[in-house]
Amino acid sequence: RGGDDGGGGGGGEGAIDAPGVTSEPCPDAVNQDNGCIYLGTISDLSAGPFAALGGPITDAQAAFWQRVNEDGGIEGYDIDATEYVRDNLYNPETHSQLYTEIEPDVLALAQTLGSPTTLAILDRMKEQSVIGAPASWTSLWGFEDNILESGSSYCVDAMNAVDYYVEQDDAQSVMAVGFPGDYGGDGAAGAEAAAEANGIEFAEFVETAPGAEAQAGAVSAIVRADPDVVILGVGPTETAVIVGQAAAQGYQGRFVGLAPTWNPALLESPAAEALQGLFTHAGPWGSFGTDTPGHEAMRTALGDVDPNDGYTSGWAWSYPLKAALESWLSGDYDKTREGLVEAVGDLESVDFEGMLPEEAGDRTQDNDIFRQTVLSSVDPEADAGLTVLQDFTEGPSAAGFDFTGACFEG
Amino acid sequence: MSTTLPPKTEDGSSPVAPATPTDRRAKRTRLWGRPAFFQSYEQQLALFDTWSKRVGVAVVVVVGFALTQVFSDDILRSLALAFVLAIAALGLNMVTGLAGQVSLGHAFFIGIGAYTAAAISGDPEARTIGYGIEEMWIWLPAAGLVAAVFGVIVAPIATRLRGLYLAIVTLGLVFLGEHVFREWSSLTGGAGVGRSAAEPVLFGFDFSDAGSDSMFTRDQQMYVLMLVLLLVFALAARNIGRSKVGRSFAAVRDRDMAAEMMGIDLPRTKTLAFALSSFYAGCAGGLLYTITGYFDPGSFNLLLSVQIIAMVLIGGAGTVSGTIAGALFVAMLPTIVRNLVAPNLTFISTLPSETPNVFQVEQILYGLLIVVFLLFEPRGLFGIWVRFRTYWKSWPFSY
Amino acid sequence: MTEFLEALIRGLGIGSVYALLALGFVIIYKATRVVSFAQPAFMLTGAVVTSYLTPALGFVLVTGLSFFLSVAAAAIVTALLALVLERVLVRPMVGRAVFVIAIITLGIDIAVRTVVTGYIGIGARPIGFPWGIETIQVLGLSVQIRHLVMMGTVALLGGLLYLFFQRTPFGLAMRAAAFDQEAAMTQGVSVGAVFGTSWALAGGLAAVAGALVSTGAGVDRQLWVIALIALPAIILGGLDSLGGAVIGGLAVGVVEQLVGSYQRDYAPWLGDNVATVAPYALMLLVLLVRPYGLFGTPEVRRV
Amino acid sequence: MSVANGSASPVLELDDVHLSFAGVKAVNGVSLHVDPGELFAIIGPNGAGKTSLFNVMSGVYRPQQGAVRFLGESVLGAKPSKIAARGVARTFQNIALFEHLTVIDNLMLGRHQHIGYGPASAILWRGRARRLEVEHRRHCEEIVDFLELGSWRHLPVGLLPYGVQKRVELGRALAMEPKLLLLDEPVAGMNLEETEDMARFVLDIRDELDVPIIMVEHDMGLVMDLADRVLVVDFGTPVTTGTPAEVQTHPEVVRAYLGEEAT
Amino acid sequence: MLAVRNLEVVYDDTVLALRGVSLEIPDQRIVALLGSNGAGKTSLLRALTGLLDVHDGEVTKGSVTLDGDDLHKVKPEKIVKRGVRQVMEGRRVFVELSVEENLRVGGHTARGRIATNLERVYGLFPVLADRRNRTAGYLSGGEQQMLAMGRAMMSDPRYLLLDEPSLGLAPLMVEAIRDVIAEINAAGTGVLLVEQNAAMALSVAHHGYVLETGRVVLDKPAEALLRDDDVREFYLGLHPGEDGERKSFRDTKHYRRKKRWSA
Ligand SMILES: Nc1ncnc2c1ncn2[C@@H]1O[C@H](COP(=O)(O)OP(=O)(O)OP(=O)(O)O)[C@@H](O)[C@H]1O
Ligand SMILES: Nc1ncnc2c1ncn2[C@@H]1O[C@H](COP(=O)(O)OP(=O)(O)OP(=O)(O)O)[C@@H](O)[C@H]1O
Ligand SMILES: [Mg+2]
Ligand SMILES: [Mg+2]
Repeated sequence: RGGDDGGGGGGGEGAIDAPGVTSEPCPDAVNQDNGCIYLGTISDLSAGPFAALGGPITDAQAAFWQRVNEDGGIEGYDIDATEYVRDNLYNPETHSQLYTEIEPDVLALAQTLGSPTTLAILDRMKEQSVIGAPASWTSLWGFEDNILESGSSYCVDAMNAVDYYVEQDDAQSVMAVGFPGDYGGDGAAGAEAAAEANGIEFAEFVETAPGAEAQAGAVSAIVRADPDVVILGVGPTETAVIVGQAAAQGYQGRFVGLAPTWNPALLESPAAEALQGLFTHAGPWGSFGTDTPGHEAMRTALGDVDPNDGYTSGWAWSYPLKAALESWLSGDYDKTREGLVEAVGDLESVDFEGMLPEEAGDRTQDNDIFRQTVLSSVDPEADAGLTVLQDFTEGPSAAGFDFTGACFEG
Repeated sequence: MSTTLPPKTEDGSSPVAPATPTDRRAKRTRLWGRPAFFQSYEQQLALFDTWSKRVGVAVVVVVGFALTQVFSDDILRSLALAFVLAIAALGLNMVTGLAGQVSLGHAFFIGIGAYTAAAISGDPEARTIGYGIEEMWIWLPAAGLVAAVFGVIVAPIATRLRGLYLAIVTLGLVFLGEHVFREWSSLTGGAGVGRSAAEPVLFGFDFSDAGSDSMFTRDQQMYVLMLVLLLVFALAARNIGRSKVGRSFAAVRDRDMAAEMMGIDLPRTKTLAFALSSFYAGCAGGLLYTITGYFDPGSFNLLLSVQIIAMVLIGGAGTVSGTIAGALFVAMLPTIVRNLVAPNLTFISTLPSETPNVFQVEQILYGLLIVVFLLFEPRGLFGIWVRFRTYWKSWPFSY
Repeated sequence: MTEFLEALIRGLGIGSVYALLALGFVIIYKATRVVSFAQPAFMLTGAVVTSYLTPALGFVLVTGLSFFLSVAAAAIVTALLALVLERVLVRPMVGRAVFVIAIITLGIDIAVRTVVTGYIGIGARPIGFPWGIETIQVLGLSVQIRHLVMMGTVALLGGLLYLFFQRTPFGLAMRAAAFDQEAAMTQGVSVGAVFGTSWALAGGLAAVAGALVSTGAGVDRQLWVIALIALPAIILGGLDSLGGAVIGGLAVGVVEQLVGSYQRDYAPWLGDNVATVAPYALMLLVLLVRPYGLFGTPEVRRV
Repeated sequence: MSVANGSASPVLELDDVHLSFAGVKAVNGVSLHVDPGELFAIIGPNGAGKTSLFNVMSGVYRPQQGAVRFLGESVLGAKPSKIAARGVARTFQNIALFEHLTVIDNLMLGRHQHIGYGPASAILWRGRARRLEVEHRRHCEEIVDFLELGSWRHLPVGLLPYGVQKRVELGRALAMEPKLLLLDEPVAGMNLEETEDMARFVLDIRDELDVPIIMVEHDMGLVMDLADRVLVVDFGTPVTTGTPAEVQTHPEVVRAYLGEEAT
Repeated sequence: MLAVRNLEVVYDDTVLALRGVSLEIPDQRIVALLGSNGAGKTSLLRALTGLLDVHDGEVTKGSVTLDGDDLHKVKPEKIVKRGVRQVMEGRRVFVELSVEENLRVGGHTARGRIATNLERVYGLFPVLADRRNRTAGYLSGGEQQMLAMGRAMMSDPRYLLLDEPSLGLAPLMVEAIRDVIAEINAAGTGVLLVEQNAAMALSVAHHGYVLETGRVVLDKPAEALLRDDDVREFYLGLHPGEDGERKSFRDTKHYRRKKRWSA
C-alpha cells in the first residue's frame, strides 16, 4: 500500500505519498494499467437500526465508482470502494474500531454512516487528514472540513417546507414530531426557526421513540394540537403509524417528512391512503425516479433493483468526493492526504449531473451552507413513490437564517 | 484418637498458639500424606501457591507487554477494549459467579461510571456538563464509587428477589437507565449525538495522545495502561475471592439458609456483593470510552449486559482467570470472525443488499460460536482447563 | 372519557400481543427454568413467514382468510424451527446451569434473527392484513379492527392452552421436569419430549404475536424489540403462572398506552418517551410488594 | 467458653413453645432445658416436630407462642445469624454444606464471625487479613485433624461420600466454637463403621470440650448409649422426658415410636 | 429377570465406580445390596435405570439386561415403561408440587390406574393421605421418604429399586417400610434393596450382596449372610460368635479396624 512511485499509468506528475493509493491495479480492475485508490466504507449493514438504508447506499456507491472506472478512472487511477466495507452495527465503539482497522489502507471514506458513530472518529479523521462522505444530513456537517456532505440539512429542509406551506395555504401553526437528537431534533429546530421567521405558532416538539406501538403519545398530541403542518423526523414505520392513525382520528393538516421518513413500501402499508392525501416529502434532492442525467445514470448503473432513495442518496453523496479526487490529482496539490483536504477546501462547484445544482458543492465561502430543498409528493405511479412537487428552492427563512453551528441542541 | 482440640481460653476466642508449621507438616504428611511442597499455610495462602502457577502467570504478563511490539494498532486497540471489558466482567463475576446473584444490570452501572468519569474530566466549555478535572486518579475512583452507591441503592430490592426475577429486574434497570441517559442530554449529549469521554490523563501524562515526540503510538499507550489496570483489578478480585468476603459470597450462593446460620447476614452480604461489582462496573465504564474518546447513550443496552454475562459464563463462573479469558474470547470474537473467518468465505456476497452477505454471516457466526462453545464445554474455558488438568494428573491411567 | 376508553382498548389490543409472547416465555420457563432469549427471533420469523405466505395464499377469496391461514401456517413453521433448535442446541444442555442455557438461547436469537432479517429486505414488508388500521365504531368508540383481532386471538389461544394443560398430564410432567429432571426421568417422564413441546408451543405463540403486531405498519427490522416488553409482563404475572402471563401482558399494554396518551399532559416533567419504560417501572413497583409477581409461586426453602 | 459442669443455670430453655404452619401443629407446647455439658436427645416419629424445634432454637422459625432463652437471655425472634453469633451451632438433617467449596473453606466459613477484618484489608491481603487467615486456618486444621478429614482437605465437599459430608458438617459447626451444638440426625444413612466414628466424635466433643449437645436421632442404639436425657415428642406434643432407660420402657413411647421389636 | 454381568462404570472418564460387578434380581424376589458409603451402590442403580449419563457416567464394560435384552443406551423413561422403577437416594420429591401431584407424576406411565393406585398408596402411608394437599417440600424428612416410595408404586412396577429407603425413618416407620416391601414383593414385584440398615434389609431379603469399593465381595443367601462373622461385626454391630450381644457405642475403640475381605 501507500504506492510511492509515480501514480500508475496516467497523471505522471509528482509522486503520490498517501495511504490507500497504489500503482498496482485494483483487484479485478476495469483498467488494468491504472493505479488504484482505495476508499473505505463504514456503514450499518446487518443488525443495526439503519441497515435498511446502509445497504442501498453502499450498493449505489459501489455502482457509482464502478461507473467512474468504466469511464477510464480518474487521472490514471481506478477507484475501489468495495475492498474496505465494514459493518458498524450503528455502534460508536465498533465504528471507531473499524476505522482503526481500515484507516491505514484507505485514502478517504466513501461513507461514514451515522452521527454519533462519525463523531467518534472525527478527531482522528482530522489528525490523519482523512476526508469522509457522511450518510446523514444533520446540519452539524456543514461545519466540519473533513466531512464532505452534499445537499441541504434536515434543519434547512424543515425551514423550506414551513415557508412553502405558509406561502401556499398560509399555515398558521407548526409542530414537530421526531426522534431526539441529530435527526428529528435538527428538523424540529429548523421548523421552530421558520415558524419564528414567519411569525406563526410553533406548537411543540414531540419527541418519540422508534417502534410501531410507541407512537400513541405523538398521535394524540398531534390530534389535540391540530397544527396546520407537522414536520416528521422519524423512520418509515413510525411515519406510517403516525400519519395513518392521526388521519384515522380525524387529523386533516399536512405532514412533511424529512429525508429518511419515506420508503416506497409505505405505499403498501395500511397508511397508504392517508399518506397520499396528507404527506409531503422534503429532501435534499429529487427521488429515485426523477428525470436528470445523474438519476438516469444511477438507474442504468444499478440495473433492476426495487426503487429506493437509499440508492439515490448513496449515489449523490459520491459526486463531491469524485470532484475532489479529480482536482487533487490534476491540480498542483501535494499528493498527500493533506493535499486532498486542501483540494476539498478549494472546491467551488461540483458537477452533480443535475441531481443537485453545481453551487451545492461550493465549499469556499465561509458561510457555505446549501439551502435549497426539493419537495415531493406521494405518487404511486412514480418509481420510488415520489414525484417532485417543487424543485430546488430556497425559502426566506433559510435564506435569512444565520447558521453558526448545528441547529439541534445536543 | 490422635489429636484433640487444645483447651479454649475463657472468652472462647482463638486457640492457643499451635505447633510450628514445619512439625505440623511432618505430622500431617505422616498421617495423611499431605502434599510436601507446602512449607506453611502462609505459603499456601500466597497468591499463586504452586510453582507452575507462578511461572504461568509471569509468562502471561511478560507476553502481555511484549504484544505491544507484535500487534498492529487496530489489534492492540481491540485488546485494550477487551481488557476494560474484562474489568467489568470481573465485577459481574463477584455478584454472579461468586455470590450467585445473576444481574443483567451491569450495563447500567457501566453507564453510571462512564458519565461520572466523563462529567468530572469533561471540558467545561463543551455543550455537555464537564468539570475539567482530567486526572485519572480522581475520576476513576469517583466513577467506581458513584456506581457502587447506585449498587447499594438497588440492593434492597435485589436482595428480596431470587433467580430470574432478579435477572429481569436488573434488566429493567438497564432500560430505565437507557431512558434517563437518552433524555438527560445536558449530561449525555442526548440520543443520536453523545458526548466525548473522560481523558486518560495520569499525573499530567495523557495516554490518549501520542505527541510526535513519543516513541509509542496512542494505541500502544492505551493498551499498556489498560493491561496494567486489568492486572491491578484482577489482583484485587482474586484477593476478595479467597478472603473471608469471597467465602461468604460463595456461601450465600451455595446455601443461603446455612450461611445465615454461620452468622452471615444475607442482606448485608448481598449488598456488599452488589456494591463491589458495581464499583468494578463503574471503573470499567469510566475507562471503556477513553479508548474511543466518544460515546452515546445508546451504548448502555441489554446487549452490553449480556455480552458481559457471556464473558463470565464462557470463562467459567467463579474464577478470576476464567473470567478474564472469557472476556478476551467474547470481546475479540467479532474481530476474529471479521478478519480470520469471514474473508475465507469467498463464495458469500459482499454486497450488503444481497442475502446472505458477509456482514450477516459475521453476525451469525458470532451468535453460533457462543452457542457451539458452550455446548462443547458448558463449564467454560475454565472447564477445558480442568479437563486438561485432570487428564494429565491421571495420565497415563485415564481412570 | 372516550379518549380514555379508546386508549384502554388500544392497550388491551397491544397487551394481547405481549400476553402471547409472555405465555411463550412462561411455558418454556415452567418446563426448563430458563428464560429463552430466542423468543424475539421466533417472533420475527413468524412475521416474515406470514408476510411471504399471505400473497401466496391470495387465492383464498373470503376477506382475511388468507391472512389467518398464513398466520397459522407461519406458527406451525416457527414451532417446527423451535423444535429443531431445541433438539439440536438446547437438549444437550439438559441439567446444566440455567444461565448457561439462557446465553445459548441468546446466541440462537442473534443467529436466527440475522438470517430472518435478511428476508425483510429494505424497508418494511406488508403483512397482508386486510383491514390495515381501519377502525370501526363500537359503542361510540372508534376501535381498530386489528386490536379486536389481537384480543380475540389471545382469548382463543389462551383457552386452548388452558384445556391442554388441564386435560393432559403434560402440565404436571412439565412442572416435574422443571424442578428435578433426573427425578422426573425416574417417573417415566420423557424430559426431552417435555422440553421439545414447550419450545414448539412458545415458538408458535411468538410467531402469532409477531404476525399480529406487524398488522400496524408491516414487518420491519426492529420488530423483535417488542418481545423484550413481554419480560416485565412475565415478572408482573409471576414467572411460572400462565394466567399471570396473560394478565401481566394486558396490564403492560394498557399502562404503556395510557402513559403514552396522558403523561405529556399530567406529568410532563417526566420527560419524553416515558411510555417505553413505564412497563419496567410498573414491574419494579409490583415486585416491591410481591417478590414473586402477582401469581408466581414462592420458592420452597426449608432445612 | 463453657460454664463449669453442674452449675445450675441451664444453657438453653424452651418454655411452652407453639409453632404451626397452615393448620399443622409442628410444635405444640414443648418445654425443655439443657444443662451445661449435657447430651440431650430428642426422639419422636417422623413429622413429630423435632427439626422444627431445632429451627425454633436457631431462629429459622419464630414460634407463635412460648419463650426461648439461651444462656439466660431471650433469643425469641432473633435473626439466625445473630443467634449463631451468640454461640448456637447446628448440623442439618439434609446435608446443607457449601458444596462447591473445599472442606477447609467450609470450616473457615464456620469461623466467619470470629475472623475480624473487612473488605478493605481483604483487597490488600496484607497484614491483618493475611495474619488472621493464617491464624484461623490453623484452628481449622486442628478440627480437620480431630475429625480425620485430612485426606479430603482440598476437595469440594460436593464430591465427598455421604458419610464424610456429615462429618464435615459437624466440623463446620465445631469451627464456630459453639456454646451449644444441635445435631439433626448425625448418623442417618451411615453404615455401622461411620456411626461408630460419629459416636466417638460426639462423645469427645461433649467430654473434652464440654459443649452441651442436643441430638435428634432415629438410631435408638446411639441415642440409648450416648444420651444423658431424652425428650420424646409426638405430633409436636411432648410425651415424656427422662433417662434413656426410662423412656425406652415408657409404654406410650413404645407404642408411638419404637414399636415392639426395638424393646 | 433383571441382571448385570461384570459391569464396569466410569464417571467423567476418570472415576472408576464399579469394576466387574455381577448381580441378579430374579422376578418376585427381594435382593439386598449392602456396602459402605461410596461403594458404588447408587452407581449400580443408575446403570440399571439408565441414569448414568445424567451424571457424566457410562458403562465401559459388561452388560445390563432385562429378560435377556440389553438395556444399554435405553432411555430412562423407556426403562420405567418396561416396569423398572427406582426410588432415588435422598427422596428427591418435587418440592414445589403438592403431595398428590407428586403421586400423579409417579403414575405418569400408568395413567389408567391412577385412582386405584392413589388409594393403595394412601392405604400404605396414611400420613400422606392427611397431607395430600400440602407442598411436598415442607414435609418432614421421613414424610418425604414415604412420598418417594409411594410415588414409585404409582405405576405398579415389575422391579422396584430402593436406594436406602429407611434413611431418616423412625424405628416404627422402618418396620412399616419393611412390611411394605414384603407386601409389594408378595404382590409380585421384584425388589433390589440398597440399605445401610443391614439388619432390616437382611430380615426381608431372599438374597444379599455386599459391595466394597466397586467390587462384589460377598454374594450369599440372606440367612447365610446373617451368619457371616464379618457381616455380623461390621454391618450388624454384634460381637463375634453366635447369639452375640450388640456392642455399645460408648466403648467403641479409637483405632480403625480392617475388614478381612477388602484391601
Ligand atoms: N416450613 C414449613 N411449612 C409447612 N409445614 C412445615 C414446615 N416445616 C415443617 N412443617 C411440618 O411440620 C411437621 C414437623 O416437621 P419436622 O421436620 O419438624 O418433623 P421431624 O420431627 O423433623 O420429622 P423427621 O424425623 O422425619 O425429620 C411436619 O408435618 C411438616 O410437614
Ligand atoms: N457424578 C459423579 N461423578 C464422579 N464420581 C462419582 C459420581 N457419583 C459417584 N461417584 C463416585 O463413585 C463412587 C460410588 O459412588 P456411589 O454413590 O455409587 O456409592 P454409594 O454406595 O451409593 O454410596 P452411598 O452409600 O453414600 O450412597 C464413589 O467413589 C463416588 O465418589
Ligand atoms: Mg427432621
Ligand atoms: Mg448411594
